[in-house]
Amino acid sequence: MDDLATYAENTWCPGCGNFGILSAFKKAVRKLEEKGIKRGRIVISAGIGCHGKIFDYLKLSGLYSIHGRSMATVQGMKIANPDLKVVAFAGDGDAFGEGISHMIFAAKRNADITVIIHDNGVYGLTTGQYTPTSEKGFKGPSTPKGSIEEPLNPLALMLEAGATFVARGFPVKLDHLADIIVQAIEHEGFSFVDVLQPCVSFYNTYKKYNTMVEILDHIPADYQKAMAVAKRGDKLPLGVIYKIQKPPFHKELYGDWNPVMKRMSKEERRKRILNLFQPR
Amino acid sequence: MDDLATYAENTWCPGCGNFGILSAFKKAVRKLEEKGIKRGRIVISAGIGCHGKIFDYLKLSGLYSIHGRSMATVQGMKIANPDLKVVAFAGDGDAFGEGISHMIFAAKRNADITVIIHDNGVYGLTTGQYTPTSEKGFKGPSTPKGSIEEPLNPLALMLEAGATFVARGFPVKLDHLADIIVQAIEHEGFSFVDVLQPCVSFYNTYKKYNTMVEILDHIPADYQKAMAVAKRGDKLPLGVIYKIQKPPFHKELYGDWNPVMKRMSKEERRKRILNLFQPR
Amino acid sequence: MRKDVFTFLVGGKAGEGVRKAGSVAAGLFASMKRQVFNMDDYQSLIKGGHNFSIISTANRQITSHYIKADLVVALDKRSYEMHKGDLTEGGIMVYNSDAVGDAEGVGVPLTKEAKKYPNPNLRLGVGAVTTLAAAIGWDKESLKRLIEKKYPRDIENNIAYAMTIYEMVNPKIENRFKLDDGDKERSILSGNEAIALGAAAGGLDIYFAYPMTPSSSLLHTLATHGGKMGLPAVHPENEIGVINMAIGSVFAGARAMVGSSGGGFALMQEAFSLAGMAEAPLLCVLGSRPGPSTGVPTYTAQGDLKFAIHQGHGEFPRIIASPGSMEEAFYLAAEMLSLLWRFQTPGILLTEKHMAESRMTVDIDAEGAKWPEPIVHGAGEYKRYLDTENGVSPLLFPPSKELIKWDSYEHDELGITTENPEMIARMQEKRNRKKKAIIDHLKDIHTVNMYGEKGPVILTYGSTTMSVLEALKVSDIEAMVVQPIYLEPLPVWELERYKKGGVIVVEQSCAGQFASLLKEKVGIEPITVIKKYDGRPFDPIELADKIKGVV
Amino acid sequence: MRKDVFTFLVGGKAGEGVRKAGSVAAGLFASMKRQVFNMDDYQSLIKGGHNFSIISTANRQITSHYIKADLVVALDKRSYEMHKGDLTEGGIMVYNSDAVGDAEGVGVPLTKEAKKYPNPNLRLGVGAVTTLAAAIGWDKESLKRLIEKKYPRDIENNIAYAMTIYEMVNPKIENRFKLDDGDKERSILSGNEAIALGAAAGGLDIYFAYPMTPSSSLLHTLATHGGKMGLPAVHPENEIGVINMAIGSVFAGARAMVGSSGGGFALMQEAFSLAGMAEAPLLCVLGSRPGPSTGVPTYTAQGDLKFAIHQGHGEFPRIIASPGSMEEAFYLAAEMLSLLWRFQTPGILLTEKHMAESRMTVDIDAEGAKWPEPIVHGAGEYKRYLDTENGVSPLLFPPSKELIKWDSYEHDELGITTENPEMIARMQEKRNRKKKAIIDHLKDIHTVNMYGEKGPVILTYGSTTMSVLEALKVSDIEAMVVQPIYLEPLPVWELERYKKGGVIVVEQSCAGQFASLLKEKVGIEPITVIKKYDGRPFDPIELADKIKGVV
Ligand SMILES: Cc1ncc(C[n+]2csc(CCOP(=O)(O)OP(=O)(O)O)c2C)c(N)n1
Ligand SMILES: Cc1ncc(C[n+]2csc(CCOP(=O)(O)OP(=O)(O)O)c2C)c(N)n1
Ligand code: SF4
Ligand code: SF4
Ligand SMILES: [Mg+2]
Ligand SMILES: [Mg+2]
Repeated sequence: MDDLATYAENTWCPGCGNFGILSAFKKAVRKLEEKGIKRGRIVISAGIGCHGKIFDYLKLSGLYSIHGRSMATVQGMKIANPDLKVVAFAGDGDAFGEGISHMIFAAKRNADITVIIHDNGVYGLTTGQYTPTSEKGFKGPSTPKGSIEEPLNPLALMLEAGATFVARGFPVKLDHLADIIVQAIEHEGFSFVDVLQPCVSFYNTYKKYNTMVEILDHIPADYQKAMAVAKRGDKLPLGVIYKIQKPPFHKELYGDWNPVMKRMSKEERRKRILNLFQPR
Repeated sequence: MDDLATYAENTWCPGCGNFGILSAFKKAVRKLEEKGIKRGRIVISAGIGCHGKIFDYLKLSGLYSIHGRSMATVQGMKIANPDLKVVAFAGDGDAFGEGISHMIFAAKRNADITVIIHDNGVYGLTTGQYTPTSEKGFKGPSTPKGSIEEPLNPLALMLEAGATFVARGFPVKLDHLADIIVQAIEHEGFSFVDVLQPCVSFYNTYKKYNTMVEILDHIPADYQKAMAVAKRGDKLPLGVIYKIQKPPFHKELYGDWNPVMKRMSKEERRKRILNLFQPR
Repeated sequence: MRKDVFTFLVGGKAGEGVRKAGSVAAGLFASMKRQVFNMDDYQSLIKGGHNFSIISTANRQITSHYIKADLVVALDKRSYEMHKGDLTEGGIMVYNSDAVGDAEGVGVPLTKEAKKYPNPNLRLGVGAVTTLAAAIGWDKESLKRLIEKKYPRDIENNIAYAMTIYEMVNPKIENRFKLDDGDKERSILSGNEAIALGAAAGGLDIYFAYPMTPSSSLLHTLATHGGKMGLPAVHPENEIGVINMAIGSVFAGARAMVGSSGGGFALMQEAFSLAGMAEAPLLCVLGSRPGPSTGVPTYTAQGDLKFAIHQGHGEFPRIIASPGSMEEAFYLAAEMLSLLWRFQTPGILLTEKHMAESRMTVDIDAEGAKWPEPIVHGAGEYKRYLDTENGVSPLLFPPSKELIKWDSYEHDELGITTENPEMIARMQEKRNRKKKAIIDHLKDIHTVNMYGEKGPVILTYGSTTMSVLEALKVSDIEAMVVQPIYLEPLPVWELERYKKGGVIVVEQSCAGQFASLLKEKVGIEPITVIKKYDGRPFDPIELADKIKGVV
Repeated sequence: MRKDVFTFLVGGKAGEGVRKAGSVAAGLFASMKRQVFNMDDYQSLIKGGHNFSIISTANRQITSHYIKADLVVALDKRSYEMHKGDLTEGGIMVYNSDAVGDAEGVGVPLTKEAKKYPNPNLRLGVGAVTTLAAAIGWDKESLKRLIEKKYPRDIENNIAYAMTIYEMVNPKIENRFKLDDGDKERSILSGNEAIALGAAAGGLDIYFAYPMTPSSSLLHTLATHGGKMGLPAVHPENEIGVINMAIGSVFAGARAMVGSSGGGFALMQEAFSLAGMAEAPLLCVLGSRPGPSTGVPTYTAQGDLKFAIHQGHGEFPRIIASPGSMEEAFYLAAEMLSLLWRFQTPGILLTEKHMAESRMTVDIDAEGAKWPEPIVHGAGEYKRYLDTENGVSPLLFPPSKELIKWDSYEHDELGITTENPEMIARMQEKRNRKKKAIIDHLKDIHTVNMYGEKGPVILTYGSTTMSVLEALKVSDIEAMVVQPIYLEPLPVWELERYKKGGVIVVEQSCAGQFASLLKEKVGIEPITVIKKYDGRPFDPIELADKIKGVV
């Protein structure tokens, strides 16, 4: 058992793409530690689904949230104590079905959080229904004749919503993915990492992805180019697709305040309240 | 009182852009009638907000829904009885704050509904807070120092989500708006109409819009061009920005079935159930 | 203790075909015209872990599985360890010797043999079924026919594998258990299947749901079979989309149903209240699992009772009912649809994982299902919220020349928004009167099941009813079981007679919500509340012991 | 009937400065060291319609406005028509003759004069305040100072307008009402302001909300003033974002609060249950308005009581309390924060529009507010869900070397997900024990207000308490008023003594939820339930008559 593991029994299917995400994430945490970010400052959350189990497997503090809300959860953590580095793990169903409003707004307001999508194109834990990112025609128990909806493009949608860091990874390219995660967590602002995660039980995409992925050798020059990369259909480019600097939400909200670490004393707080009480 | 009006007292602020939307919509209904669509077949819904009051003012059947859900409501109506023409009125807060998930998925699945956004960049009825489409810096009671978020671009977002009909109107250009609405309702699939609606009480944009709007003389040739039009910052092009044909959701779901109008007799239904009961 | 029950347990990892084997075993007994009860215990994972399926069978109605099994087939070591103590007297443990090694019982190299074919793991379940067939004296020919029918994918290999295992296991356990044939062959339905079919028989037009255990199988059943009945099943973006679409469809005239579990249901509350205000008859199925929050997704509990009863802000009537058997689930789904359409208000069919997913032989006559007969508008000017004596206004659906306005705001009779104090009060009263009308109606129909004639009174509800009935049967306890089918409005008029005397309450809740409901609404003060809240349904023998401890 | 109260009513269209004039009038009385109660009646619209603001003042604590006014200023015709019957004996109607035409009372051309300046409509409120000043004998100089202070925008024109109106109206109503000065100048707070400040005084770190009447003003107050107290207010995309962010912030150590009304609250239920499972102390403010659904947004009701008590699926303890005055709202907000942090569970501060938005003079000492003192982890290995005697586990916040895991699934002591039956049962019991601990604690603190010493017992709660107290005062009725501050757990131990005898219940609900709660939990069977459910708060005189009708 390594020092980033808990005693929780791992119950992912053998061969699941989640194992690679777990390994890459641990690697990333170690690299961040080398760069001086103590692991106690890295705080996580997760939605409900196969992906969410990563929460139990990681020896990192955090809150195991509910389906579709981990990105709201970590926004709250960050605003409460901006000294924390917060990471939300989310499923594709989780993030783009149940939780899409939080995704779009986290991007829009440039919340300083990292969201890692275990994008397997399927509701894994509930036995394989189609999700917002499933191909049209996908056969699952709620669509026995094939899904009748076009998939969303997560990268393009996040770019459109205002994400300041957008990347795509693939667990088979483990070091590459780990490197993306390091950059995502280091980035000040909303970092979105879409991980192409094969689900061996319901949607085994190893072969398909292995032939389609292609590691980018540089970050596309601008938004337009990033969008073009995000929308490529022939290939699945991997790497950081977009990255710009903008003030993050919590700084726009209260500058260098910290609600938890700089909390006022009872006395100070009450002195200030008294001012507001003066009969006006 | 005209024949499309109810006895409900109109309580919009004098000068509100909603009056123009109401007039344009009535015009559109009359035009549709001329084209053979009986008004009893046009069924409406609305969210909660100033915009929603249009529900009470229109002598058309429908369901006055809750905040952010009118586009889900009308999807249900359409699936239940595809003979109906369904229209959802929504506010910008309504559609892009509370209800954004339904908007994106209605577009994605090409639900055969028309959504008309009374886009005033403000939560009107709750006294002027910033909304998802408010400019950064907008001062409202929840952002007394100015909003700290960038606005969403509704047209671009809907294009990205898969809308098959996207248009922008302006109530001052009343006939033009009415014409857009006619086209939107006639379009088979998801029709999105963003109406630039000045709110004289909290965000009076008449002047600004009057100088910025520009009527398109043709529908942009393709998706890329539509996107470029949607994102123009110098001008606010008016008209249909995008329009393609795709099978609507309900037809993909059940072909030419109609759950309400073709409902099976009790006997027929039970005969079919018996088959499913056979010990297997 | 009577010994009229035979119990088969198959345990293994998820992905080894355990649940499938259980369902084949249940079918096997049913094909012998016996009755069965099948409970699947599985974890929230897709492969690995520990699953088991228990099938108890008898030549009478049997309403629970039994933990102690006559025949256990352990496909992996964990199952062996976990269930080796769960054998009845004379029970046999058959285990996969490749996974367990050397141990007490009958070892069979299930994996080694399976490895001779592709997808060996999927084969193990076939081995379990084969073992069962041998143990109850089936010959190879019969077994072969069963395998052909139930494991049609890759038939050849399945049969070959089954025959090999049969040869190995038969000499050791051959015909060890003699099971008589029963009276007739019955269908086997899970609670969710019963609800799906019952609602369909009761006139359902459309189903909306977002997957959530233990209600997903309702969606899957209707997605698979709904089309044949002209009944589409729609899986939208989230639960809020689900219920708002459903309400829209009700406006358009569709008899709609939605389903979820606690968390998804919580998200539907705002629109549940909309249905109350708009007077939309909407049937909601709430399948409970241990909470709060995500809780224990694949297990059972009755912790949502008061949550269900008090759904939605503001005041409006609602009907909440919970079936006490799979058969009742069928009829009740139809009856609820009818009731809700009669009174135009939302309602909840409350079940638990144990009801929703356990499976049982049933005797159902679809003709017995109710069919909605709502009050519809005749001629003349239409007013959606016509203020009638019992509060119920006639319905009319688009397209129509009349104006049909449903409203989430307080409104006048036409459905136009109002802030007028008299109108507000009047409409509050109108909706409140519907509650009275519902109670009056319930007084005329069957709302409480009573079993037994004498002995102490045991009050219970939902799937726990089945556990109680089986416990009484197995231990020959004489008692009266009283099960309110309707929980809101609670049939106080039927229950009041149990106010005096030592009533026992049995439920699957830690807080004792059912007991507290009975105390609050009826004034019943039980002498004991037998509770279980570890996610597992009661075992009849364990429960019988608890009951005997009290009486 | 005693006549120690003076009531001023100003009515007009939204956008004519009615509410502002009401609040200036309230401030005017407060500056005379008098006490006031101010209720605004406004519709769900921005301009037009009919608004009115009533301010009743006395030289004693006054806990309600009165419908019948001594001085009415009607800015438009509708106000004139609506309130002309609402004059006390000797009361004066002053009306805007430009809008009303010729009528009984004192006509003043408020509009015509206003039109001499820009934005004439906004000016009308100044005219109303001027009229009041004249009627109670203020001289021009004092009026000028008041206008300067309260209408600082466009001061010159406001003063000029006020002086003109004063000249016109003074001769007709000069000094008609003599009001004594009172004992001391007090602040005026709405219930929402009191909660905002009370929570701040009680250690609040952050507030999250999405606007919804009648809770929006909590958001507005904290958005405006929170910064000065180091207390940010965040307005996210929707209520689900609100509560999940808030729970995230609690995990990070922040004392967080959220606020909404019924519909928005319904959307928060799923996460409310998460707070129960994760044991997150989260304070929620639920401001009620008439429901169900969108209902009547800008009016008042107490229809969410049971909905609040039964929030969230599954079983977990929660604390629900409702303040009976603005002052109590202040202290209770702080006390609730402390309690929730002590017991680590979510809770609801339940108010109504009448509490949230009405305004009243208060005497508050911030030092009296509680400040959270949660149990924190000392040294050694940390276990988030340490199974302690009373169920409460020590807290620890990141960043930390220790592992801090909060979980929405059922979990073990460390916070790792579990499906183990023993652990599930143990954790259910742990949380259930907290309920006992909460009750034990409540038994030691003040949980029920009692007013009066003899006479019949009147049970009420929330803002209705204020109506009842004022009704008794104005009609000299001798009665005992009993108001549970805590509603869940309900202080049964305090209320049991009222089981016998003719108790009267007063509440603003059609279904009589409070009465039913008292019956169910305490066994109190009231002789009468006085209800009001038209969206309007009780008028003390009307209520007094109803009470007298019973006693
Ligand atoms: C509100 C709510 N609705 C539904 C569920 C049931 N549920 C649990 S996991 C899941 C889907 C998970 O899919 P995804 O997010 O893609 O994760 P994966 O399992 O594929 O990793 C669903 C629908 C839930 N837990 N909560
Ligand atoms: C669930 C819920 N949350 C909040 C509200 C309160 N509310 C009513 S209208 C409204 C905003 C309306 O803004 P918008 O949709 O832009 O409509 P507008 O008034 O500008 O036309 C809000 C937040 C509500 N009714 N329901
Ligand atoms: S079901 Fe798919 S996503 Fe879930 S653990 Fe198995 S392989 Fe992985
Ligand atoms: S507040 Fe704005 S949107 Fe609402 S009615 Fe007035 S002008 Fe129109
Ligand atoms: Mg997935
Ligand atoms: Mg708006």
